[in-house]
Amino acid sequence: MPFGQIAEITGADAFQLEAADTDQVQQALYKRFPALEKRAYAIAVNKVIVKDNTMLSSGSVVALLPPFSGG
Amino acid sequence: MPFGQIAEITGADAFQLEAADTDQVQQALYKRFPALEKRAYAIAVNKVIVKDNTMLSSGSVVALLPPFSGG
Amino acid sequence: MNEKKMKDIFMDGPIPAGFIADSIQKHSTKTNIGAHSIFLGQVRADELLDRKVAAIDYTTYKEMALEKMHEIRESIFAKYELTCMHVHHSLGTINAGEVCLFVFTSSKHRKTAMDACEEVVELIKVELPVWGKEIFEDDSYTWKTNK
Amino acid sequence: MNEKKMKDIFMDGPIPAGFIADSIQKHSTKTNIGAHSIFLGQVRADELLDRKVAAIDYTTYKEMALEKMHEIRESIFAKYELTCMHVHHSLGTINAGEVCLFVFTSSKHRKTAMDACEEVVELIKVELPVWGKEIFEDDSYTWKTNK
Repeated sequence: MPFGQIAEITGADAFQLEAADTDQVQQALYKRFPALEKRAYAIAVNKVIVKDNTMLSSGSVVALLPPFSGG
Repeated sequence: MPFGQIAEITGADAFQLEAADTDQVQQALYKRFPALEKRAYAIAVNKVIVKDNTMLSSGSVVALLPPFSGG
Repeated sequence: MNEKKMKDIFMDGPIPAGFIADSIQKHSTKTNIGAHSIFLGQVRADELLDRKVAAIDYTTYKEMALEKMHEIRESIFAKYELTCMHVHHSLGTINAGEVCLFVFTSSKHRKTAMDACEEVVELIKVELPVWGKEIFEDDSYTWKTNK
Repeated sequence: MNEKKMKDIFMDGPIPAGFIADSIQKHSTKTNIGAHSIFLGQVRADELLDRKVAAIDYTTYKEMALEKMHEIRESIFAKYELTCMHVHHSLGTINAGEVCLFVFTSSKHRKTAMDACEEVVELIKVELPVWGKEIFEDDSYTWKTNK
């Protein structure tokens, strides 16, 4: 699930990917959307931000979050 | 001019006194209202709080201000 | 002291929520504002000596309070980059649950508005010649003291 | 996570002044409250590259934002003796001059309400997955970044 300016690059709301961990998700995305590689964003797995590579299970929801700007 | 709980002791809104300075005002008031002597209050001359004995001129307005409790 | 510049901050009775809403609404034309900070003082039904506070009766030394408030305003505008600042204080009997103080600061940035608001509230409590008499449900009373 | 306890903080469109007034009014029955602190975020018509911001379009990752807000709420109630706390954030297009964030904390004492309000605002800005797209008068745009 991409949000904010990241959603502009990936051009879609949410999509399915086969990946064992978040590193694999990133690699797959960089292949499809090279512009993404230079963008600053955080990764959330099941609504919790992860800093290191994180294992995924079937049904895990991975979100790409550009810097927050609420309020 | 007495205010708040001080006004309860002096029992009046405002009154005239002949006095050369604020010490004389206090002495005159303590004679008339002995209960005043133990009360905590500040003195304002013409709307400005004074800490030390202050000379008065004709028409000076002396106010007795108990601790503030606005807000 | 410019008399024209001295605003009357006092109003008789409690400050209605609709008054606060109008005040907020008026700022929608000031599009350089990014943050508003509002403080409201509400009369608390404190229990003292087994009695409950039913209301506070506020009095002031108005001429001095308005001069003092003018000084506070000038010092706050000198210290903080505010777009505007509004202060309203009730006089007379204010029942428990009613609002008796309304401080409203606006600025481009949140930190400025919040810091200024807090400082104004503290200065009002300490420097304004205003007295609150706490009236209990049985009509006995005590004089409020600010902490 | 108790779903029932998670409040929806989001509303479509700007936060009306009347909504804020209603929220204040509701607290008049809570006579243990002595102080309310309110923060309002207002959309600023900033000038950038000679263009003026006309509106901000807010989007969120709602499921995550509500969980995060629930965590913030719990941490604030653990740290401060608050009577209550309310947060409302706009989604969609909010024009310059309109209110997009409403944070409302109430407590017995002023310092508690003000400190809690300030901390909630800071946490919202840093931790809530919400994005603001600044739309200029000529329909071009830029992504807002929080300072």
